[in-house]
Amino acid sequence: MSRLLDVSGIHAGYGTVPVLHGIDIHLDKGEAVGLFGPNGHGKSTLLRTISGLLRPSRGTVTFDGQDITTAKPSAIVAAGLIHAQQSNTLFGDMGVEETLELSAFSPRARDGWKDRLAEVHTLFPRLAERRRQKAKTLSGGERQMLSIGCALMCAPRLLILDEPTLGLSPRLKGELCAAIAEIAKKGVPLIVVEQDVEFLLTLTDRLYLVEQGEVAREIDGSNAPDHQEIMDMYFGEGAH
Amino acid sequence: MFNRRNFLATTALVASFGLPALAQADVIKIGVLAPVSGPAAADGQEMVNGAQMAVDELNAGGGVAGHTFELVVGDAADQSAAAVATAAERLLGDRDMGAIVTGYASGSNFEIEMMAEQEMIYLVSANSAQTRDIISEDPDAFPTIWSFTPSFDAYNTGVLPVIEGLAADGSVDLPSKTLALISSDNPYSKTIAEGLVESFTAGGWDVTVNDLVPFGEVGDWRGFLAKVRQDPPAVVINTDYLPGNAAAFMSQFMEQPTDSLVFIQYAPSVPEFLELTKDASSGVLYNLLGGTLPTSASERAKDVIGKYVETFGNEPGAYGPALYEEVMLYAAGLAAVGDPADRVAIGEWIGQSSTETAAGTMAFDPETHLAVQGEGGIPLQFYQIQDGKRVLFAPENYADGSFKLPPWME
Amino acid sequence: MTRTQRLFALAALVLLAIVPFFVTDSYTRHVFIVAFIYATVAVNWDLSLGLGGLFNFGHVAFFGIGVYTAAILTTALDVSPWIAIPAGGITAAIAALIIALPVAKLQGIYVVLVTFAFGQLCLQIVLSQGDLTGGAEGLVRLPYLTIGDYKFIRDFKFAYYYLALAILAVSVIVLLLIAQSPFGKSLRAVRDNPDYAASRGISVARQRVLVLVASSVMTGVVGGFYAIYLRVASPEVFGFSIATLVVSMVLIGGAGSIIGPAIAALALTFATEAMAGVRGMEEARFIIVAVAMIVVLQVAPGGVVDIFGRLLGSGRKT
Amino acid sequence: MDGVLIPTLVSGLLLGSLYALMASGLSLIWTTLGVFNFAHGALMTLGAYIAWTVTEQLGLGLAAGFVAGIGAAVIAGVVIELLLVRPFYGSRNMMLITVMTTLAASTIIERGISVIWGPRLKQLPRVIDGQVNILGAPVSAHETLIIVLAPAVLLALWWYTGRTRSGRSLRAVGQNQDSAALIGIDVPRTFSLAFGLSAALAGVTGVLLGSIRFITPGLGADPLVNAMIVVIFGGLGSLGATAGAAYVIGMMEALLVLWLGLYWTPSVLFVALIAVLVFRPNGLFGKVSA
Repeated sequence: MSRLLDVSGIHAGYGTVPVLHGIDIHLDKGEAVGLFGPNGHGKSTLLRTISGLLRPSRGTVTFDGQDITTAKPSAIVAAGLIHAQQSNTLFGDMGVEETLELSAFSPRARDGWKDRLAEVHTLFPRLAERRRQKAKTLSGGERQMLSIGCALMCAPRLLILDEPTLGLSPRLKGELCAAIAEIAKKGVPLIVVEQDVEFLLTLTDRLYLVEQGEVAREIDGSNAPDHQEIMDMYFGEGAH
Repeated sequence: MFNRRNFLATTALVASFGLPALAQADVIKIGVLAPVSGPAAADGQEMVNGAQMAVDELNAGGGVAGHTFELVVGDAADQSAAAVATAAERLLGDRDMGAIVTGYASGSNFEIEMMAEQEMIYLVSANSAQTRDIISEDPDAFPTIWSFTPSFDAYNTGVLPVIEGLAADGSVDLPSKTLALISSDNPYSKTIAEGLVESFTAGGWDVTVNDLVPFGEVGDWRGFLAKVRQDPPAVVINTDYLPGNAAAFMSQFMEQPTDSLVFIQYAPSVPEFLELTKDASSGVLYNLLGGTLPTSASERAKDVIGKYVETFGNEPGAYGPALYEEVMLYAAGLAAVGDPADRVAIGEWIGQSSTETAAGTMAFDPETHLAVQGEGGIPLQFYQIQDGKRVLFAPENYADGSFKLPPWME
Repeated sequence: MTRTQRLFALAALVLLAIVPFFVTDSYTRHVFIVAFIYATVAVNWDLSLGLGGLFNFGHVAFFGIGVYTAAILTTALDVSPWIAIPAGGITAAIAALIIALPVAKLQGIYVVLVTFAFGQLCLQIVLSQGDLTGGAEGLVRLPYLTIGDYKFIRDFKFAYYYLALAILAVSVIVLLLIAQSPFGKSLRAVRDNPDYAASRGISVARQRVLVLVASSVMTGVVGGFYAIYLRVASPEVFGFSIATLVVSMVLIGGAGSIIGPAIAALALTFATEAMAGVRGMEEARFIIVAVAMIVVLQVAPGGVVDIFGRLLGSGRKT
Repeated sequence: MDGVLIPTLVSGLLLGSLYALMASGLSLIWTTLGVFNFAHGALMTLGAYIAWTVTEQLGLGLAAGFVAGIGAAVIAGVVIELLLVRPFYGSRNMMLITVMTTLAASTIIERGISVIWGPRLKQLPRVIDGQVNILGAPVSAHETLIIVLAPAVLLALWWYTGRTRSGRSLRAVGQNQDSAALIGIDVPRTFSLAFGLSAALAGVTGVLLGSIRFITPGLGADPLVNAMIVVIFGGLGSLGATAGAAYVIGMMEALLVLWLGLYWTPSVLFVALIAVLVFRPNGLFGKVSA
């Protein structure tokens, strides 16, 4: 298998406040990887660094053999690395259909955008129903669907989803998890950040536990933890 | 009001180190206090040009009484009190300063008192109402301040006789004695408008519309013109002197002209007005007090304007020649007195003088220190624009043409 | 404010206080007086702009209101100029209260726009009430200051110099005290962290009203002084060019530092005066000031006072 | 009353058109970058001067002058964005700092124009001579052109921002920069695009204004103030709100001139403006909550 993404020794933060302290993760072609860990420990910061929104102070990010550490976000998107942000509000005053159309922005994504739009509509029939509605009038779940839909419109070669089910009702959450599993089945490499580790375990091949801006533990099929262990990882040993 | 002699007494002690006294320098500085930057820079730079032309000419002729001259500019910028006062202080602080000349520096002429305190020669060429108000209370306290602009009273009273004269000799047929007038809210325009209303009503005329616009750029005159068109008067007068506004006024009047004479204060005399309004302004009337005479009517004007065009490549407005004449008059005073340090004597000599200038005969009224208007003084010149040219039609002794019926009244 | 800075300010004050004994010509003293006037406007503006983070674009209107208060009181009502000058502070404070009503509720750019509109409105009122204000021509020959037989216009600006310096010194001291008071601290806290206000239950609206009024008083007083000193009130005081010049002083000096804008006011006034003596530089000097402001904003957003602070090795505490 | 009313309405329409052209440029930058460009008026002036130089001095004709004038404004606009706005992205007081830097830019442009072209008045020839009769009121053809052209430009702008990819990207960047970047929009380039486009609008306004008014270094100063009133009224939100406010103000101004005279109109407009902000802090057509 060949390396698709290699993040090595990343240090990054906001202003003078460091958040990431030399984090390493990687992903191979055709792989799906999960990230989890307590809030505020750098998962979103890591994703922002990968997608170019944040420039790391040290370390490198390599995508498909190319160093993208200092590349502009638009260039990273053009290369096919797509990041759907946590609780993405997208463009509140823009219509659903319009947003999806616009998302096929990079030259690579423009080819066959109509087919991909049809795929998104099949995956999320609700987006087709709401095509004229403005994004800000959508419910939380619909917004997540739109966010993932937009990411798919970008023709991802690697799709990063940041807590796609955050704050959703169990029913909607189920719907979204199924859709994500569908995407994974089509062979799109995924990095998914989720609090629901059990969902991650069913979806992905490997998991990283991110704590204090570092990878605290890497989990793959061989050392899969049980439920109690996961709870411990989350809340610390003394949480009970 | 302070008195000059009191002033000298109270300051005698400090004068020894404070009062800039003119040293016996070979080079006498002449200050131009003018708005050379900011919105009035067009006027200000012409003032500097006029003065520079005079200085160069005097120096080329070997100077006056053993002295040559150097021009120093004080920028009145946006004409704020601070800017004018600072520039004036700078010029006044220069010990070699012999005289300061200007068209105008501030709108209020408040700097006159600063000049008088230092007994500085200060020759002004605008805002004569303000000059008169400051000086007339105690004219003896201002021996060095003289205004090249006569009283604007003639602007108030001079228009009606000329228009009635045109009607009387059959040049124009006035169907009624009605006047529509619009003015801008600045002292110059407003005072003239009030004077015109007074003089026309005294003459038995009806003022059918009397409007005022705020001072500043006015791009749209249609509100006023709509009223004019509802009830066309015999005469339409606009005393807003800004050329841009006047041009807009004229072109909007011409969209649907009424059978009226159109008179605009000052603005048509600005060189650009003609270039830019082109045929739209043909037929319009205006008058000028203390403006440069037409070259056909005055040898002196022809000479000065000719030199100006040759030096700077464009026709001057009123301020170039005026500042030229101011410097020349100072030089004549210096030649007569001999000592540049005796500024009071030079000022008093100027007050007594009577000189032929490009604007007419320059003599001064001892009560107001303004240039004398009328016979033997500065004439009120009446012009009509005819096919892109300015034609002086009154008074007759300076006339270079005659009034023609405006094209829209034919 | 550190000990070094306090010493520096004191030294500067002493230095300025002995200047008139060495500088005897009226022109240089006049330039100092004008610089003190601008400095007073600038440091007071710094209270709302720098410390309060409130972009009050109408600050110069407070100055203009002071100018016209003094001018109208002395011309129309024959009030002594000694009373007319402080009266400018009172009317300016009333105006500040009025403008604070809409400003207290507004955000960001709307504060800029509505305070700008306020300045324009003042200008329109002055222009339209010509009988009282003299309209576009302004009011001239205002009475000058006297103490007994001592006439302030007869001493080559010796007394005016000290009066202007006193107004500036009082402004700076009062503003430094405000900056170090609990009120000043809460101003900075809210400026740096808007959420802080909510968590501490600070009323931002009340703060804004206070800061506007506090910054208007001495601005109005120095406006009154300006009118009496130059003996003229004309509508240019509401114009854009004074506002632009003074705000460049605040930013070049260092917003929020109080001392910085005062230094910048002196430096800029003398620098532009020096350039005014050069033929052909009349427009260019304004360009140079604008460029200087941009450069300072890019290179040293803390202003020159910050650069000095770093050179002196004493961290700036605002 | 007809004889007065129709010309007044035409005046209102003309004023509204000019305000709409100017204010839409301001609003475009504001909605995209959150920057209020105080140099907008100066860009207008620059456009007019360049157009004058090419048309009158070089004698290349009005069409070339228009293109050059608009082009110059665009270049200046992009340069302002690069040098005076871009360095401050993400800083705490970006909105306020850019008010200052663009104000400085306007000083530099206006004073620079005065140095280069001198203070004498200039004027561009009119695009069309002659008159048109609108409902019995004679109006110059050139002004009619402005009345027709402004809505056309606004419509084109509306179509551009709503229907084209780059136009939509402008709106996307204005609404959410991060999300825009994450679908591959080059945000800084979009900022330049917004400035360039806005400057083009300023240039268009400048050359149109330059043939009905005299061109002076301060040509854009008064219109900028008016455009500011418009955007405050409109609420700095959408293009539609801005254009609507422009025509409301234009009509208000024309009717106020008719009823109160030109004299009181500016004061009444300013009072109305402050009143609107007291009761609707986000403008007349703005959203009620921030």
